[in-house]
Amino acid sequence: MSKSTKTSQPIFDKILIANRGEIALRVIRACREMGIKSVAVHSTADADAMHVRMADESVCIGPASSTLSYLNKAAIISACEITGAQAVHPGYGFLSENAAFAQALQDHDITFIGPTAEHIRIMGDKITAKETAKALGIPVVPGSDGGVPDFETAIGVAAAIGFPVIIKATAGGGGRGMKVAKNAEELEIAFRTARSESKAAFGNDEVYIEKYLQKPRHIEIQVFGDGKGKAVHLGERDCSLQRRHQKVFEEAPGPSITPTLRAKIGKICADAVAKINYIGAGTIEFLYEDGEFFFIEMNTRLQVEHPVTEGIFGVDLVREQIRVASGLPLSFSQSDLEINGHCIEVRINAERMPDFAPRPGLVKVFHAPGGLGVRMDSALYGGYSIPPYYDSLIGKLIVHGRDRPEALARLKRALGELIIDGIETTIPLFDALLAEPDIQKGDYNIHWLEKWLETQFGAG
Amino acid sequence: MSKSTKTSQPIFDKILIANRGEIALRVIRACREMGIKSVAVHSTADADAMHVRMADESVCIGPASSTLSYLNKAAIISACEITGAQAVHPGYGFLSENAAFAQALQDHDITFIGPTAEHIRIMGDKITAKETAKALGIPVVPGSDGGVPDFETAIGVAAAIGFPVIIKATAGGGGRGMKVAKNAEELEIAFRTARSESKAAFGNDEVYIEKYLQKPRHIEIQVFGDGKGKAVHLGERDCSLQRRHQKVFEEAPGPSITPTLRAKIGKICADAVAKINYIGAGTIEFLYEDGEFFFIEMNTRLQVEHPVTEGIFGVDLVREQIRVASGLPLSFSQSDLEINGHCIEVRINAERMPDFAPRPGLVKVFHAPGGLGVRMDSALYGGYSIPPYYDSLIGKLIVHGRDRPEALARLKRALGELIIDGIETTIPLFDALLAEPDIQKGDYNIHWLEKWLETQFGAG
Amino acid sequence: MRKHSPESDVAFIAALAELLNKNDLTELSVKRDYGPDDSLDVRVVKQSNIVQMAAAAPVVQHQAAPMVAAAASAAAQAPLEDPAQHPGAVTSPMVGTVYLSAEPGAAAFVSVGSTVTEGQTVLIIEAMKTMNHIHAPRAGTVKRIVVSDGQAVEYGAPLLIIE
Amino acid sequence: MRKHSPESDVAFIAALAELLNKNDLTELSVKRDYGPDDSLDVRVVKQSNIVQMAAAAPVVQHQAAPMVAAAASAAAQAPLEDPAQHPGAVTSPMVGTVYLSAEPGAAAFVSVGSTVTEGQTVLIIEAMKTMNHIHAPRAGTVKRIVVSDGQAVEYGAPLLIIE
Repeated sequence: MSKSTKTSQPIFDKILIANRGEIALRVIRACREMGIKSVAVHSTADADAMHVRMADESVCIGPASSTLSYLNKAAIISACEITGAQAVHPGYGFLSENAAFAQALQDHDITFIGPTAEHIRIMGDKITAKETAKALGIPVVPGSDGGVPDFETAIGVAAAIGFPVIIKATAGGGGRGMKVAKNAEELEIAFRTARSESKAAFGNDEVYIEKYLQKPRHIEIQVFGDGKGKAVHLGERDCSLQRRHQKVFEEAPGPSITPTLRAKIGKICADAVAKINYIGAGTIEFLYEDGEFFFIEMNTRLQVEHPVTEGIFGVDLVREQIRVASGLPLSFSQSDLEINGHCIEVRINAERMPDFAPRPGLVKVFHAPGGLGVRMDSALYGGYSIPPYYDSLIGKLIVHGRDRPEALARLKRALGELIIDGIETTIPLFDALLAEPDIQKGDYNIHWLEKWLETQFGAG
Repeated sequence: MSKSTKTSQPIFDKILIANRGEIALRVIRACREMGIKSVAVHSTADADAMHVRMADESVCIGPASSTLSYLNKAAIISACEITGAQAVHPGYGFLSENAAFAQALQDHDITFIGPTAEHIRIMGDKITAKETAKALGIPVVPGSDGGVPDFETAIGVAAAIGFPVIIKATAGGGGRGMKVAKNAEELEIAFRTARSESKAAFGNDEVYIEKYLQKPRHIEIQVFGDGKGKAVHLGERDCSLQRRHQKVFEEAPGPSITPTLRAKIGKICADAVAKINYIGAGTIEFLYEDGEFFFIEMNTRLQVEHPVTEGIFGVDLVREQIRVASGLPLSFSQSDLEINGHCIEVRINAERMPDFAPRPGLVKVFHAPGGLGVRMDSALYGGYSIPPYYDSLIGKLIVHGRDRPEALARLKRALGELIIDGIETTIPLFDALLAEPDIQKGDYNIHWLEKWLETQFGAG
Repeated sequence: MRKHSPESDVAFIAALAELLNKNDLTELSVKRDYGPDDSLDVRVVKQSNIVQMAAAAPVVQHQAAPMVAAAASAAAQAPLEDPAQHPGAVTSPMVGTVYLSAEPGAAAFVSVGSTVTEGQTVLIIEAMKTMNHIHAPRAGTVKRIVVSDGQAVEYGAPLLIIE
Repeated sequence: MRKHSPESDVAFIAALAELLNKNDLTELSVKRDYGPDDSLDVRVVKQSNIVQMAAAAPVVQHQAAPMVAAAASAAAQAPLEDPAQHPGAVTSPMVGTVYLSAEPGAAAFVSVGSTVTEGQTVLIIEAMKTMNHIHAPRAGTVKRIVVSDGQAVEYGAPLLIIE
């Protein structure tokens, strides 16, 4: 990275952050470094929260319930009006992918730091998102494009997409009517069984066929658009280690992704968002297996795990979001973006192991790890009481190393230094994971963690 | 950086750290990441210190006085013997540049993680250091090479080295007998005055002539040798902001150093240390003015400010010290070393402003800054009582940015987050420095800080 | 006269300590007269605030630091000190701008000393270009008006006190 | 009227102190009037060590974390708990290895119950291949030998107790 970060053009004077916790702090930090005033909004339960303490101004927007506070569009817009904030950063979660909120801000002449309401809407709907992705040249899971009337058609579809395939009930759900076939012989039985099961379960025997992924990884591509037809990608993150679709450990670059693969899928994604004049940060999520990517969804916001991308590229994604939202061009081009080392993030949640039951409460002592290659993003402080009303994510520990082994060693070292006394956290989970050969080798997929938890504790 | 950090060769099992405070922690962190056990030594005053808590083992080696503890060679060697430590990392200060200690360790078959006793000895003596530097092709301050008998010789010397020059008493010191001449006319008067002043002050009128540096910067080059004739340089650090020869603010790359200059002086330094089979980390300090470098001294150890070099090159210098001390080759070659962004370190001392009086005592609350590009190296924790017996350095805040303005903005932001409650620190100094246009522009020299302090507070 | 034994005193004091802990109290004083010559005077203290001290500390740190600014600004926007704790306080149900009269130049809805009936409009809060009438939650006398005309208020900010 | 004995008062106060600790209290005051001429006034205070608590916390954090190992290992090398505080403790003036006898197989310099004179060698500490004789700082009886033969000791570690 060598481009200047200086801007001569005027940018916002004041930004309101419609969020809480570590991501609100993250945005306040970027604002402060850009010389922009920040306004925190908070519920009555968060009056003592770190984001309120760190912001230049704060406004209480409602009671503890997030429906009445952090999701309260009118209160947030009023808070902009009374403080004179010209833009709103939504963070992740809450209103970050709420098209109506983006629209309402626009109607009030307040800039939403994120994509247009239209893009949020398109990507917020599973079906239009998939159609749009397909139309933009993003690979989706190949399948029959609707019901398959008979076995002859099924054989044709399966041959076209390649085995194994999965047969699913059009009316189905919950695993019923779903059959996997590894070859043509299995397909015949599977097709008939699936149809009869579907008939029995849903009163409708229509089935469709899709490629079956056995051990896919969750690979997501970070994209960034300037809203004027230019866009770049910032490589991938491997977020396969999930429990009940909640990511717990993310890394970049992905242990299974080669530079060629990265360049190829990255270009597809960057071109796609450029084509629709996408503005700001976005993440295109894929299932990845055997060198192929299959679109899951697009998140039209900053991701929790964005720091691993920041770490390997040395860029500040929130600063970049604010820049493009204010009309400035991207501060980097694709050729500026070079990967430097390896980054891993672990999510520290206020949860009891091994059942992940939320454990809010008083943090008596908080001591962040220090030294080379360690980044801690957390809104904790000694004496802070974690309220029980919100997400249990209380911190993200991000480490950077010259390569993956160095990053893993650093993660282990940093976890040993991190002290969060008074509550139970997911720290022991990561201590245990780091002892696993599969984790050390980077050999895991989206099923790995739940299987491991089951083996270790008899519970997913 | 792309070289692998994996080592298949055996390295030390256990290292003793003959130091305290943040640098002891720094070494323990490197040990932990390399899977090496660490032994902390400590005085009775440091029983509760963080380095004792963090090490795998600890040995009390003496009473509070450092002469009887951290400088107690016999106690440290005994501590190696009773714990089975195979190597000693001396940190900086204390025994780090003590040739007798390096020798004593060698005599006891314990590896000193640093250069040979011989190299320490050569560079520890001002005169042999300068002679060695000169012989190795390192530029030194040009001058008359001894006494100048008459004005005609003086004119010749001055013409050869270029004006301005300074005339100094051979027997002198403390500024007496010192005269600056900007041109030939001034030289005549200056020469005669210096001689008569020298005669009056020291009873000896012999004077010598040197090039006079008006507003030099303190620029130091980081070198690293493998002890087998290979060496690299890791660019420069600008440490011009000093008070009473104590550095307070360091940055890399130096705002005044061009890539061409860096490559040139860097190669000279790397070649010089390669020629003498230097092993480990070393720093060659220069005064720098108008594109020219003049040798001051060489530090044969890790510097306090090494993290700014680590930041821009993405390497771990302590890991590298341990590697080469164990006989492994350097993990990087000159061509691997590419500068990435800009790094600044500020030294947080337990000192009262503006007179820098030491202020040890109880740290009631310690809260480290977090987020992107922030590194905190500190042995503080909430409830720690800083003992009055040692150095007042209690932490180093290091920030990294894509460029200097980004690093400066990040420094300001991080200083605002850092909380050390209960004692006075130098944090307000940096808040004030960051508001200075000269600091923002990088326009300072070795006199700047003392002049600024005088202007601000009427005291240097 | 039966004297109380030290054992029973200890049990009594232990019960008090437990009570203190269970109820998160910080101090408990008891004077018990068992008889003319038999009294017990107990004071049990727990310096809790260990953590609050730590918690509060970040705010008082740097004089010029942004945290103070945040705290100060929050305080300026919502004077939550006294009036909010008052049992007669009417607090703001929304974020917005207060108007004490129906239109510029018109008489204020209420002033100190006014008698109000339940449901009577006491002021207006503008939020998202909408004028929201704030009604008296109960009948009484306006003892104090905490906000001024045109002032921005956050959720929960005290507006006026009716007793 | 039976007066309370000092012994029972001490027991009472000890019970209060225990109670204070068990309940994490910081202060406890009791005034007990047993009768006209018989009253007891006790105040038990514990300097809450707010900071020590915080300070101590890092050590107790992760069960498996290295900090515990460090603490444990330090403790193992130097049992500083009781003997070091003992007024009769002889502590190690250096880091090294303790030998209780002049050479392997020889009789120990002293054993528990030995009477020693001031300056008498009580054990040897080997440091840097040198055998350092440790002398009794005063005459007395060896009450306890804290170290064992061949044990490594750090500076200040208690060696034996002479009374």
